[in-house]
Amino acid sequence: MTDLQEFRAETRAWLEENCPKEMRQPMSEADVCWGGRNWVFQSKAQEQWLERMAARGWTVPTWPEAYGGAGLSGDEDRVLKEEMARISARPPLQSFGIWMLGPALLEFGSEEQKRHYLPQIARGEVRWCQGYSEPGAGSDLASLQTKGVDCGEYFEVSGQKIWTSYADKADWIFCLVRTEPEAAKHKGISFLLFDMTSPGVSTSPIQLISGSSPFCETFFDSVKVPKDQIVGERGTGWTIAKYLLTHEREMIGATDSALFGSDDLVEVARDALGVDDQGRLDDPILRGRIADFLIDEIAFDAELARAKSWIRAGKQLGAESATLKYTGTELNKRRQELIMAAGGLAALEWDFADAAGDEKASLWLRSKGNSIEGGTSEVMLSILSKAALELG
Amino acid sequence: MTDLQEFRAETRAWLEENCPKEMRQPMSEADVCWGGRNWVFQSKAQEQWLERMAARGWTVPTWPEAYGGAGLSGDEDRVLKEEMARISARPPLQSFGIWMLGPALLEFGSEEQKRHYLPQIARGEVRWCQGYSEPGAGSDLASLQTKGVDCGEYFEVSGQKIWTSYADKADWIFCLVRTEPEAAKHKGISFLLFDMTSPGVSTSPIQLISGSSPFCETFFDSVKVPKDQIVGERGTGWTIAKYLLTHEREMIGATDSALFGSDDLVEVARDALGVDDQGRLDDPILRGRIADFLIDEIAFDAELARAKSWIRAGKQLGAESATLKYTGTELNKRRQELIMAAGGLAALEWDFADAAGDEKASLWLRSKGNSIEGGTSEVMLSILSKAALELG
Amino acid sequence: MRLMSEEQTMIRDMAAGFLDEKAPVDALRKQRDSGGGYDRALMGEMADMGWFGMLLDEESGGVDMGAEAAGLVAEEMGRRLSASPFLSSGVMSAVVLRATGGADWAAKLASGEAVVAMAIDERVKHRPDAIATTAEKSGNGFVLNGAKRFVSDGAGADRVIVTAMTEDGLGLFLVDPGLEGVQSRALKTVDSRDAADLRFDNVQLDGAALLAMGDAAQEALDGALRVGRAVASAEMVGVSKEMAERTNAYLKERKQFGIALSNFQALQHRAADLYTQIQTTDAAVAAALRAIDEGSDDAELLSRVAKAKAGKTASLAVREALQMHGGIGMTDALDIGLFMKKARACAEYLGDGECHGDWLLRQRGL
Amino acid sequence: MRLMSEEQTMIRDMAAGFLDEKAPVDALRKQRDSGGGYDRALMGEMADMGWFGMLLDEESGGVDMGAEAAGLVAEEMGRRLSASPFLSSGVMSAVVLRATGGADWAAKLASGEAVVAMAIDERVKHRPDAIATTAEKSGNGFVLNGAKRFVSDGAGADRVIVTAMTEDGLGLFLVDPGLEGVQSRALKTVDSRDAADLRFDNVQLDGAALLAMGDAAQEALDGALRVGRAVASAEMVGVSKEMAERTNAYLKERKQFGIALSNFQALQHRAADLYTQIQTTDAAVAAALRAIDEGSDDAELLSRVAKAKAGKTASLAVREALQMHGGIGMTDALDIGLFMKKARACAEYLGDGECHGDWLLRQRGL
Repeated sequence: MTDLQEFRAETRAWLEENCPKEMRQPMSEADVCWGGRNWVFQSKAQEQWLERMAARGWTVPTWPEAYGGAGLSGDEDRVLKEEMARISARPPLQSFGIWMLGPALLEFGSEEQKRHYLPQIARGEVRWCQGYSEPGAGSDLASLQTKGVDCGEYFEVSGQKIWTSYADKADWIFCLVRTEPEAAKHKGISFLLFDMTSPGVSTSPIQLISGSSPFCETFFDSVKVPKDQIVGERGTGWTIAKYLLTHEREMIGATDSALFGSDDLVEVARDALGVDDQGRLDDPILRGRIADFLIDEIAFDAELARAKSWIRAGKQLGAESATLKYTGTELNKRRQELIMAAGGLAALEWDFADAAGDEKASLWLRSKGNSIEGGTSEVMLSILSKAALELG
Repeated sequence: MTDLQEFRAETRAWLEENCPKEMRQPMSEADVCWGGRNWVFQSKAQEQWLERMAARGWTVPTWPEAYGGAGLSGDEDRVLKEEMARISARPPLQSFGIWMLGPALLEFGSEEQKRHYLPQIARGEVRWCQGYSEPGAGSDLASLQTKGVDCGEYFEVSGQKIWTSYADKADWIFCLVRTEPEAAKHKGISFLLFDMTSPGVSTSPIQLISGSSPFCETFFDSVKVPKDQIVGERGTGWTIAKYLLTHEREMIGATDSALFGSDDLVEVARDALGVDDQGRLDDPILRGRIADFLIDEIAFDAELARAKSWIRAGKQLGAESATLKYTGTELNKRRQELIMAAGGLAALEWDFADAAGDEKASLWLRSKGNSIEGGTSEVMLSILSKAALELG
Repeated sequence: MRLMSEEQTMIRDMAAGFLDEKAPVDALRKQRDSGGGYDRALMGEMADMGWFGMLLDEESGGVDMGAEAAGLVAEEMGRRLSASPFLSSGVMSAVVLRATGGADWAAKLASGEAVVAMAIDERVKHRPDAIATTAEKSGNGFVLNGAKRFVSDGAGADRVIVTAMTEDGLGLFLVDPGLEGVQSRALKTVDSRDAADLRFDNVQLDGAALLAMGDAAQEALDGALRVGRAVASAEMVGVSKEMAERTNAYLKERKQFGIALSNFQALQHRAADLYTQIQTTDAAVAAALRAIDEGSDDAELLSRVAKAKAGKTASLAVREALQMHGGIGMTDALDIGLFMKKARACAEYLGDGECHGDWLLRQRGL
Repeated sequence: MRLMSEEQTMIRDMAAGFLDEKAPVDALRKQRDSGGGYDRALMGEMADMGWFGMLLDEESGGVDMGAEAAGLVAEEMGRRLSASPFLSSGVMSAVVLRATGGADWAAKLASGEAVVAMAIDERVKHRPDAIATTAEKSGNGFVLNGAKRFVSDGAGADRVIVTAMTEDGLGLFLVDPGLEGVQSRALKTVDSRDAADLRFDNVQLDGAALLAMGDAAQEALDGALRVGRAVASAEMVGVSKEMAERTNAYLKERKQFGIALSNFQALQHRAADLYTQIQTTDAAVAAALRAIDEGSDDAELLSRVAKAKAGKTASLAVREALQMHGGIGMTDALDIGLFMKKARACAEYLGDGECHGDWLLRQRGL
């Protein structure tokens, strides 16, 4: 038996023993465990599951043990995921700390910062949010205006962020702030961490066209941020942000694509429209549009699988991540348009004031943001034309 | 009876009497009468028809009588066209002189030029070609390099033109030439007329991807052009060219659109693919693409009809001509793609060396030039974004 | 009948002025937040301006101005998302009642005293010929059984024109939704307008409820659908133009990377392409409205092409508007979402591109 | 079987080097101007390199490298429009002969001594299951009647594998086109390659002509189509990449209005969109080739998706190449027209997006 086979056997046994029955069921948005100071566990099982996994370092399996992880190799991590999937085990913890801040600290943080912040993330003790976008700085993120004035011991941060997911629920924020007003646009930004309960921080949720949302506007009015809460050097925040944006892009591009295509779309179409006497969807022209979409989607699934295999092999995706982001989000918009068309008049029934977010109309409207958040499709195309094609 | 009704009755009687039977049949490319010094009439009927119509001024019905026309009003002209269509009468004469040079001279020519050149055009005595594009000046036509050096009595013209239709068959050319090398790009161009038998003129036909073509490359090697053969002032050639380009654009956009859509496409599809037991085209997905196309095409037909009614009402089309050019040519490309798809494997049978130009493959390949000639689709969109939307 | 261009300008300007004041986008937003539907008092004012009688003759209290006039009003409504039962009651039901001699209810709807809705659809896609609802003869009257879906303005309607199969073919019935056996379920819809699902369980109708039967019924229904499609298309042209204009204004105003978005050629070309689509659609819709007023044979074809094309164009216009506005376009605080929702509902209602494209090909023997 | 990445690089580089020298685009142009088809001597050299035996085992003179290897070669052929009966003889016929034990002819085609074509299509669109051709039993042999259209490399083939219906279901027959009753009409085609229409009038086949019957025949045919689709897709990826690269180079070089076309954002975005389409297609084709080599259940689905997607992408690539090159792209002197013609023929051959999209939906019960 190879080491990996051994690892698989052990993992399987441990999961079998430790994963509560309730945590082996399909999960909706409402079942996600985000952790944090004010977290109220949905159930005893949810709490146990987090504790047991965190104790083993398996909330962040590839992070070093010193920082709350388990130091697993890429192969071991894959085995763990496969074994969890085998029993439909839910992820014990999700958070922007795991997805975003963690990788940034591992790459750019000081040893003290890693030892201080990472274990809190791994154990789900502190919930983080991300303060990047501003009302005047969308695609041109580097033009952000939130300023951090050097006051000796601390920066005094003032300004406004937008699109801060769960800012109203988060404990801490990692935030891009202009600390060097004299420097060139990209060189004056620092990457700061601070407590959302600091005096001067306030948040306000944003209502989307698809209904309520986790997004907030976040306001900073002379918030004091101690200087040891900067990640990397002063003025290097843009480098860290770019690193994370690429990371985020891959995640967004990869969202919502089931291998070998849209069961949801196919099901909606069959249920809503029925089939004719030849067993074909009884809206012959819409049927053609669906076929056209499925071809593009299955091809994209192949591309996504290839990208994942590259990542497993330790390859940097580079420009390919912009391709995935662009293609994946544009496809999802098409999928949702087709679902609405297939749903027809019935899909128009929808209550904005009471939208739960999983109705056809909510998903359709929400999908329109996919090609804006995490870098617009236009920005992706510009990146590709420069990075991959060397045009302009 | 109104004057117009009277005109209609007279016209109908005259046409009935004077239009030869042979000239009342559908016409192919090969049946066009272009006229000119070296023209060989296809038949006695073709010659008679031209003579009779020219004598009445009806080869150019709206031109003033003094210049070989009949001075018809817009309404009378429409009636004449309707009455000709009623008996399927062929146009007695087609030429770039009628379409392009005539309108330019009427607008910008001197009285002498009008009296000299226009009647020759009206009677089909001189065949003209148009010398605009150059290898280095495509969409950016104003950057043309063919130069006309001022030599006192005459300009000495040297350079190269491309896409000169029928240059190898034409008697004279109207040509854009840079006569003011010091002036700004758009202000240094003059509009010259000269004989294609002048020493120093040579032509070479261009083979297109769709087979042989009427296009030529045309070379000028120190061609002497007397100074009275300039239209308008020196350096105003660009104004005249722009006037004609708008004119040409409307014609190209209007080409190839039959009212209420593609009988050719519908027929090809039915013949090639057959219908299923429900009477529907037996390629359900292609059927949907055809439906989608027909909707766009019929809508465009309505737009074209509207534009024509505006022209009859004496309105300038302005930016609308760019819309027609863009939409009409892009639609024709789609139509030809669909015809090829419907024709399937059978449509692939085609002999490049022996292409007659009316095969499916020839029409398909030729259509690709529609969105390039007369101003590319990209140029149309740029014109519209500035002229109609005031962007940028 | 054919409007002079000064008449057109006058109708358009009056509609624009009135709606700017009384029914701008904010009015729909407020209506939505207080439960949807429309303002009945405002409808009365619209009726006072003659809008609900544009397709009725003077005996029925109408002003007989034709489909082109209705299209002009609808386009202005589309620009402002103005909510009213104009299309259902003032256009489609009016056409049915005019054709079938229902002059009393015609007069009531023309004056704004009553709302008459059309109950046509039974499936999730528009298939006006797929009718499972039946009306069986019973004495002097009929017994109605069946169900209709997504009856536009059906929740607040005083009467509903129902399509049902009789032993003599298609029947059109004017049904009081207050009758015993009628169940009405008001729907919350994506465009925040009035709509309802209706069920009929052994509803007893007296003889007077029958508006028309057989060929006459089919002709009246076809006429209403034809005008309805063309006027709905005009409303979508209004949506498209408004979205394109707002977007172009935003492109000029919004700066990224130090310059206005309107300087980015990729956006310029997309905006210009959208402009050409809107121009083409505008022409197709105008042709359909005119063909209807002229009683041309092409009216059926053109009204279907107009509906299909206007749906595609409005969808493109709202998608481009949202994408070009970026994140802020996703917020409910901006209006783009409201236009997007309207465009979707309007594209679906009375048949989408697939529906009419299929008809077009069948006509051609394909 | 699975190629290592160094093996892939080696195959690709060898193919590129060989074809650059022996079969660049100019070779196709010359071949076209002298009547079309391919150079049989050159085919011999390709066979010497093992290309025609990639899908055959060693007993048949093959090198057994699999579909992935064939795809690499095909992609390089697509980049240069290299003409040879690689796909028809070296790939599809080889797969049939391997599955049906036709080792002698397999060896001949592997060595380049013979060309074996596939006669599958009878309609203008690819419908391999619509077979009107019949083979009736007669003594030890069969009598073949029917017609096949657009047999790729059929004019110069030494043998043709013909699909025909027998009383025991589908039959695959190895037919000598020189037999009495076989009429072959060589076609001039848009891509200037070898193709023929074949007619069979009471053609007497001996028993040895039967390669397989019933399920075995169906399986062999399906296998050949599957590999054929994936390899043809790889060829279209080559066409697409070549067109995109040439176009991007042209954009950098060509100036309009004083600056290089590559600075126009509208063109940048279109070029980038095309790039993403090619990336996606490349991945889909690679997945199909690999699934075939791994004997995966997904191979059928993936090979159809690859074919549909590659056809769409190649069509986009050649259209964008032509439009972005402008007028000069319309001249035969430039190569774009040749690539456009190839892309069209290749998209049609073995089924287009409509064909495979329809299959996909039927699989899903739609």
